[in-house]
Amino acid sequence: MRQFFRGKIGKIVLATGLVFAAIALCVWLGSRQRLLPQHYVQLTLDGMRGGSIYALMALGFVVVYRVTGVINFAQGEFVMLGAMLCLTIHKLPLPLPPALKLIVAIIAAIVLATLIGAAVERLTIHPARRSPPVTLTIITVGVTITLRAGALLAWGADPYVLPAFSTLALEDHIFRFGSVILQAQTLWIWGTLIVVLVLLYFFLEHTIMGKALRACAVNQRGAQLVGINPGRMSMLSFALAAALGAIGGIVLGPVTRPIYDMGLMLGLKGFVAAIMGGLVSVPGAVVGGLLLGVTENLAAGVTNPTYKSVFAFVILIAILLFRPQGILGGTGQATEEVK
Amino acid sequence: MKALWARRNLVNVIAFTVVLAALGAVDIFRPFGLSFSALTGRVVTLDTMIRIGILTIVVVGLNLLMGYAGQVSLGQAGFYALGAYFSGILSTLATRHTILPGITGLWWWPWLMIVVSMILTGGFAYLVGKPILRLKGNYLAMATLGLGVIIHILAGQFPDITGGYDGLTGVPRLSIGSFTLWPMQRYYFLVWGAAIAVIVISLSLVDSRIGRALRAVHTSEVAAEASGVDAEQYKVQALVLSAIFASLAGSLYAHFQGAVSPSPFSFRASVELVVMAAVGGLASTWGAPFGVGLIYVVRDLLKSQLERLLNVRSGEYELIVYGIILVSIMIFMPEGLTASSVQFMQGRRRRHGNIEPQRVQSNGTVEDLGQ
Amino acid sequence: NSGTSQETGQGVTYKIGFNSSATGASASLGLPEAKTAEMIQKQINDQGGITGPDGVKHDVKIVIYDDESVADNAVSNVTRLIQEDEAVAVVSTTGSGTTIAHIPVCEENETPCISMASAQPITVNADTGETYRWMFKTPQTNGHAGEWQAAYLKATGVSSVCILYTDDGYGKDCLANFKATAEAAGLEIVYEGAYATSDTEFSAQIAQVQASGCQAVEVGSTPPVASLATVAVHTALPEIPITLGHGVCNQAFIDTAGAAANGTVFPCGKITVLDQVADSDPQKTVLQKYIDDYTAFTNGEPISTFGGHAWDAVEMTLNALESLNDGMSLEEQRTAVRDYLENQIQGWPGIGGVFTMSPADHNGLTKESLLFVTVEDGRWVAFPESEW
Amino acid sequence: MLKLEQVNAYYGRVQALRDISLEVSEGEIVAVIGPNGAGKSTLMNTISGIVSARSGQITFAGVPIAGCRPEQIVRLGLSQVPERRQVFSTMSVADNLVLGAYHRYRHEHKETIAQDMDFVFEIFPRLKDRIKQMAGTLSGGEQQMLALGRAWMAKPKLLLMDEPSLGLAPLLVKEILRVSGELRNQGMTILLVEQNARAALDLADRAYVMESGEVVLAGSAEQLTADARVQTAYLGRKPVSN
Amino acid sequence: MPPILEVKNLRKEFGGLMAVFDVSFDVQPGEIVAIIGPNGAGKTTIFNLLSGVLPPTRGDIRFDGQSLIGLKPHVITGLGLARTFQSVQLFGNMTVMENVMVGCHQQATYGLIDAAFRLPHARREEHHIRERALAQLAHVGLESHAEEPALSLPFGRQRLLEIARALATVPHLLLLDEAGSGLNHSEKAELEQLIRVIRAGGVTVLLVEHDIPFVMSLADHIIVLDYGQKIAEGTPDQVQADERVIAAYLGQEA
Ligand SMILES: Nc1ncnc2c1ncn2[C@@H]1O[C@H](COP(=O)(O)OP(=O)(O)OP(=O)(O)O)[C@@H](O)[C@H]1O
Ligand SMILES: Nc1ncnc2c1ncn2[C@@H]1O[C@H](COP(=O)(O)OP(=O)(O)OP(=O)(O)O)[C@@H](O)[C@H]1O
Ligand SMILES: [Mg+2]
Ligand SMILES: [Mg+2]
Repeated sequence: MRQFFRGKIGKIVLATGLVFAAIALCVWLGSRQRLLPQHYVQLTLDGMRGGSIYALMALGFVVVYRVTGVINFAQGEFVMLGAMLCLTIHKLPLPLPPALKLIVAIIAAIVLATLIGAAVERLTIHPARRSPPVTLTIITVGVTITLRAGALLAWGADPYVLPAFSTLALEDHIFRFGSVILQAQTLWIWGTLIVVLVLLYFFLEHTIMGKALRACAVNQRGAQLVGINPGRMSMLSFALAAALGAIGGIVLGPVTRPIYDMGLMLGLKGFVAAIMGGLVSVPGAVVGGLLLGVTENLAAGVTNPTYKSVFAFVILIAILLFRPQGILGGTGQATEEVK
Repeated sequence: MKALWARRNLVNVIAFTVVLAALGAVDIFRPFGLSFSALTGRVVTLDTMIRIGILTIVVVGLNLLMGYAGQVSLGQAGFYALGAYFSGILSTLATRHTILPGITGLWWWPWLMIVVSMILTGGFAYLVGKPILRLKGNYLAMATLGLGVIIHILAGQFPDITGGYDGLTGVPRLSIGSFTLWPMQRYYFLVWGAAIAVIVISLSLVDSRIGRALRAVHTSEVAAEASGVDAEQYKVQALVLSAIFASLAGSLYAHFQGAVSPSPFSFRASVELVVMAAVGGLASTWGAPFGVGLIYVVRDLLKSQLERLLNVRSGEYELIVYGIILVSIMIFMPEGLTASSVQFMQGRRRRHGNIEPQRVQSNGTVEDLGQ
Repeated sequence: NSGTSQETGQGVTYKIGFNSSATGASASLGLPEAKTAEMIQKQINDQGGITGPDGVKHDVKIVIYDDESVADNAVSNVTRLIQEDEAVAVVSTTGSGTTIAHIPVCEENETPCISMASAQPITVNADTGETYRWMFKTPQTNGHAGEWQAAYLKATGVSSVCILYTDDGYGKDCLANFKATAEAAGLEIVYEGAYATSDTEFSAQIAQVQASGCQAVEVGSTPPVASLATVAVHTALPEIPITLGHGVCNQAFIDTAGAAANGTVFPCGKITVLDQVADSDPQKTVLQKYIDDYTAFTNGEPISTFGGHAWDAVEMTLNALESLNDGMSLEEQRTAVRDYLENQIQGWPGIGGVFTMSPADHNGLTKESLLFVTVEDGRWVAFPESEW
Repeated sequence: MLKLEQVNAYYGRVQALRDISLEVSEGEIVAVIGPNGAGKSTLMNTISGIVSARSGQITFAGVPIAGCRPEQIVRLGLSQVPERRQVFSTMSVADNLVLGAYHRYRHEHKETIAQDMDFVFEIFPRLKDRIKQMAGTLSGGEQQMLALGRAWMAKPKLLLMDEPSLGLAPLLVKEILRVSGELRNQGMTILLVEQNARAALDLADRAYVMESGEVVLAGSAEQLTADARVQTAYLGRKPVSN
Repeated sequence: MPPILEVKNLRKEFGGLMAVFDVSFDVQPGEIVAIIGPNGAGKTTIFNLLSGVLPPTRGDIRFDGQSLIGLKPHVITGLGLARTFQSVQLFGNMTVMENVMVGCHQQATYGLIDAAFRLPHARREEHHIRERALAQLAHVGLESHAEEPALSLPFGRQRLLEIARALATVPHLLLLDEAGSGLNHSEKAELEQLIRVIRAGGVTVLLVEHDIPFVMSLADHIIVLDYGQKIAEGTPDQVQADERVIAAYLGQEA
């Protein structure tokens, strides 16, 4: 019996069983809350929206971790910078038609955030590149503190607004399917996630540059010996992560109200999503993000939403215990190899 | 060799104790009207010293876990919180809930509850540690992160028990018989007494069979197992011990503040504890008090001096500068305060020393041991 | 530490401790508070200090700290202010939890502390029900807000209500007070749901609101999440009435909630709706002056109620200090300030309302300190009981 | 092609190379032999830029390379089979090999690179069987093959091999010695460190003997094979006293 | 005499790959036995299975009559089976001495509490451990390096240190994985001598090695693997003459 569940088919049976059990539990709890089918649809849709943002965040973590072995705590701050820079540029009195103005603001914000990301790497990570990853990780904590306080100084403690992409106004276009609601911005978010995922996956897994980035984290000495410049790769990874963060912040901007400390919780959840995906896998990060978003929202919906974040972290621990290598993982990251 | 080591530790501990006792005595006897904070140019206050002492206890434990056993914890504030809340809740049972009404006047009840808190927290760490410590490296960090955040959130939830978001008030002062360990000048001795005890325990441990086993697990779990070390057991022991230390610190904190609320136990606090450990120097027991101290002193300096220097409101600037200082410390002292200053001094003395150790990575393996 | 007056008529410098959460989770509240304190410092300096009844002039120094919205820091800062900086009185701090943490420090050191947070347990010992000796607070309580909300809902014929609130000190206090007043008014609370300040979607709560079938929704949050929650409720249930607490009485709410804010109702401190306040109102001149001063000082930053709480606290303290003769010891000064606050703040028009303190009431405000408003076309409009 | 003059290198305060002067001409195979800890690997690492020389000149194909970073030196056409292999352990065998040709991707066709990969698989069919396996889970010898293959993929002008036969089965040792000769015939220059002194001297044109950081003997392979000291210490002609 | 180690139908699969395919062999006490075979034949995998680092897919391992299946590595070490690693696995954050002292871990019994409070019985045991460790270092000739960081030793010495650490566990059976690789001729001769001394001390030795002359002169008994399967077994002379072994491993002129 135990043997069976260790085997491949056994595992699939077990997993399917668990999923069905979870769904059954969900429906049972939901019925106690008197939820109707459309509510489940709504919860799932909204969970996927939140999850998409977690996924974008998680991708940023993955990119930096894969290359440098560093957990970049500053990832959340790049999200904040993306949103803040974008809305600030958008508010400038540029003589442009509104749509173009928004596009200009978006591009400029991404470029700026990317440059900031690269500068952060040059100024803080590069000088300490010979130090162990723990030290570098702590450096990113310092960077986080400085960036957030700088944002508070620059933008104050009040929330701002970024117009929805479809309407170019605060009020977004809303699609209604019966009582199920879908905001146009949600489609933008999903679209962005798909485009980013495809591009990033192609870049990291199928170009020599992507492999070189990966090689740096695996064995820096080895990387140098085949002609890779780890310093440049490290800068590239931070710049890329900053860009990803900024993109996330910008598409999220219209559905939230950007504020100087928005990076904090988003960063944490994005991190959780990245871990759920195995910390090095691009598709894993996306699945992790979506799964986190949907399950936490469903769990909150059928029980008590007060504990939404608790659910998120319980899911994290459960996944770590049962699949430490991440949902899609199989890389054996969590085990040591002996020769 | 061995005897020398032990003696050096003893000398350090005595020197450390004497200096701290002298500092504390200054504030009690106030020779020439001199107070502790006057000694430090009003930068470091006694309040700060006590907080440093309390967090030193947590960080010594974290150091054992991270620096020696190599198991990162991003949720240590959770154990710290458990200590504070257990102590807070249990020692106010009578006043808040009229459970065990007789205990209100008993001086030993809070002390007993400190021990109970340590046992409860240690037990909890054991229960969660068993499965979680099968995970390696960052995965453990993540799991502890989750735990820490969950504890933090739950601490704000049940107003009847935890006091909810506003927290629990009325935690009594500690006393021995009729001798109350308050005002602060007295509490200072209690806290630092506990901190030094914890340091001594940690020093002894590190230099023992257990300490070696932990360090071995850190570098190569397989090789440690092959040498007869039960890696899992020692990792759990390290986690439990660090949790017990954190719990003790939490209890001392609760009786110091007189109130416990969730805000000091957030994820941010856990990260800050790791920062303190790293600033002091991982795998160095003495790193703990100095790491915690440095962080506090920097912050207090900024608080009291920045306004004067830049003529700005502290707030944001304080944090900006703090972040920059933190980054600089880690760039210039990547192995932390203690290791870096030791290297600095040895660089002077040891002109013709032996071979310098190779660059050892955080996990203790040489950088290029990639098979 | 007694100072002696000199021939020039210049007495000791009074220090007022000031601690707020200028950064961290409560920064949007604490930052305007800190700025208000700076502004008052500048005004005093410009005036050349304050003068006591004996004609002796005193410089006043407001020592300003930031506690980063963390209880530990609040305790440290207040301890430092009392013991190191030797402040006569301390104004601290932005949050309820953070204030409650430093109550023992104020009480043990016998120093008057005025909080800018609203929770009941700040001035009243929750266990004994007694008013603390040294603790005061200036904001209107959520209890006052709750009275307005309950009365309104009752008047409009609502019988069952859902409460959505933030999982933080403010939200929890809203919940507690609203629940108490609403139930007292005979309303049925059919659903309570919390969310985090960082949440961006509320489908779980909305689904449960829909399932519970309540007739009105009360939102107890501050922006930005208050705006998001309001938008979410409005989008899913466009017809349902929404009441909010006085935490949304700042421009940020209207700016960030957009059209969803229209038609929402809530009580507000008069500062945010000055144009709705009658000229005869005793607060009118004070409010006008504060708004003008603050706008000038910060180069046009939006005013907020929270800055007003700081203003009340510091100005009260200044009034108390002005009543002191020179030559008192620090302990005497502290006691005198405390006594003044407790007994002499009578019918005192401030930003938060007209204060009348007493030994049993260290807040001194009533429901009338708030004004009931609604939002029309992105503007606040007074919504007196007669129009309900 | 490669020339070292008076090179000194240190680990901290310990001197690992003392006034090393050495030359490798184009098309040669030069061997370096010496006991454990003699500094052979340090020499290799100094040439490839991993350890920086404190003083002295290193020129490669006329370019001074002392002080250059390893990745710059690789681009000049110098590639190393490092001690301890340094494979990318969590990447597949194929990715490891592809990365060997990293600096060639800019100006060479993918097809040529693919052909070189076929060459590696021809020599080491085992690697082809394991093409998707992660390098870290390969057996020790398989990893050594991978390290060799990766270095070949760089198509260097000068190949540095640090103990290429380490952990390889006897048949394969022969094979890589044969391949080394073949590569030399195709115009590659090789600098080789080997514990298996006999095989090294059989293959090499010239050789150096290092002891405690210094070159103590140099000469043609025949000269050294005939040298009495070399015979006792490295070739085991006389039984070793104990 | 009963064999000290009995391996029966041992199998290990990695995914679809049979790294070890139904291998059986015995080791008699006091013998020096060598396992040889081409790269990737499964030699290290067998060591990993014996020492409990990897669980076998099927098969049985009996050590001193007791089955090792399902036991954790440290338990197996405690039973008296020690090993070294093909890629040296030293504790880089410790001195040479401390590395060996870790090997003595199970020679002491004092626990966390005893250590924390430096109880007398802990001190006594600690003293004992030091002496033992020093003796082991002397055994392999590293006593003069006792206080140096382990990784500053040259590679060859690191192998010796690993052997000392393994010996410190007081094994009955010692597994050496390519202990001679990276050593030059004279160093190999010293190693050979050391192994003989170890055996003379009553320890059975099982080793993996690619250096044919070294193996042939040292081993009493040789097992040859190819593609995970045992293809030959016997005395050095028998094995050297085996056709399959020559084809798969030794090559014609060896
Ligand atoms: N990273 C390092 N840090 C300190 N000392 C080192 C380091 N690497 C090597 N050494 C020392 O430098 C000297 C030369 O070492 P090197 O590795 O170059 O020798 P080698 O000739 O390659 O020996 P082997 O045959 O064992 O590979 C040795 O004494 C060694 O201990
Ligand atoms: N974790 C693993 N996953 C997949 N394959 C593995 C794993 N570990 C080992 N292998 C494969 O199993 C085979 C046997 O490996 P093993 O390390 O036992 O070889 P070996 O006989 O020790 O070889 P060498 O002489 O090169 O050290 C190899 O082909 C190797 O690639
Ligand atoms: Mg070498
Ligand atoms: Mg092997």
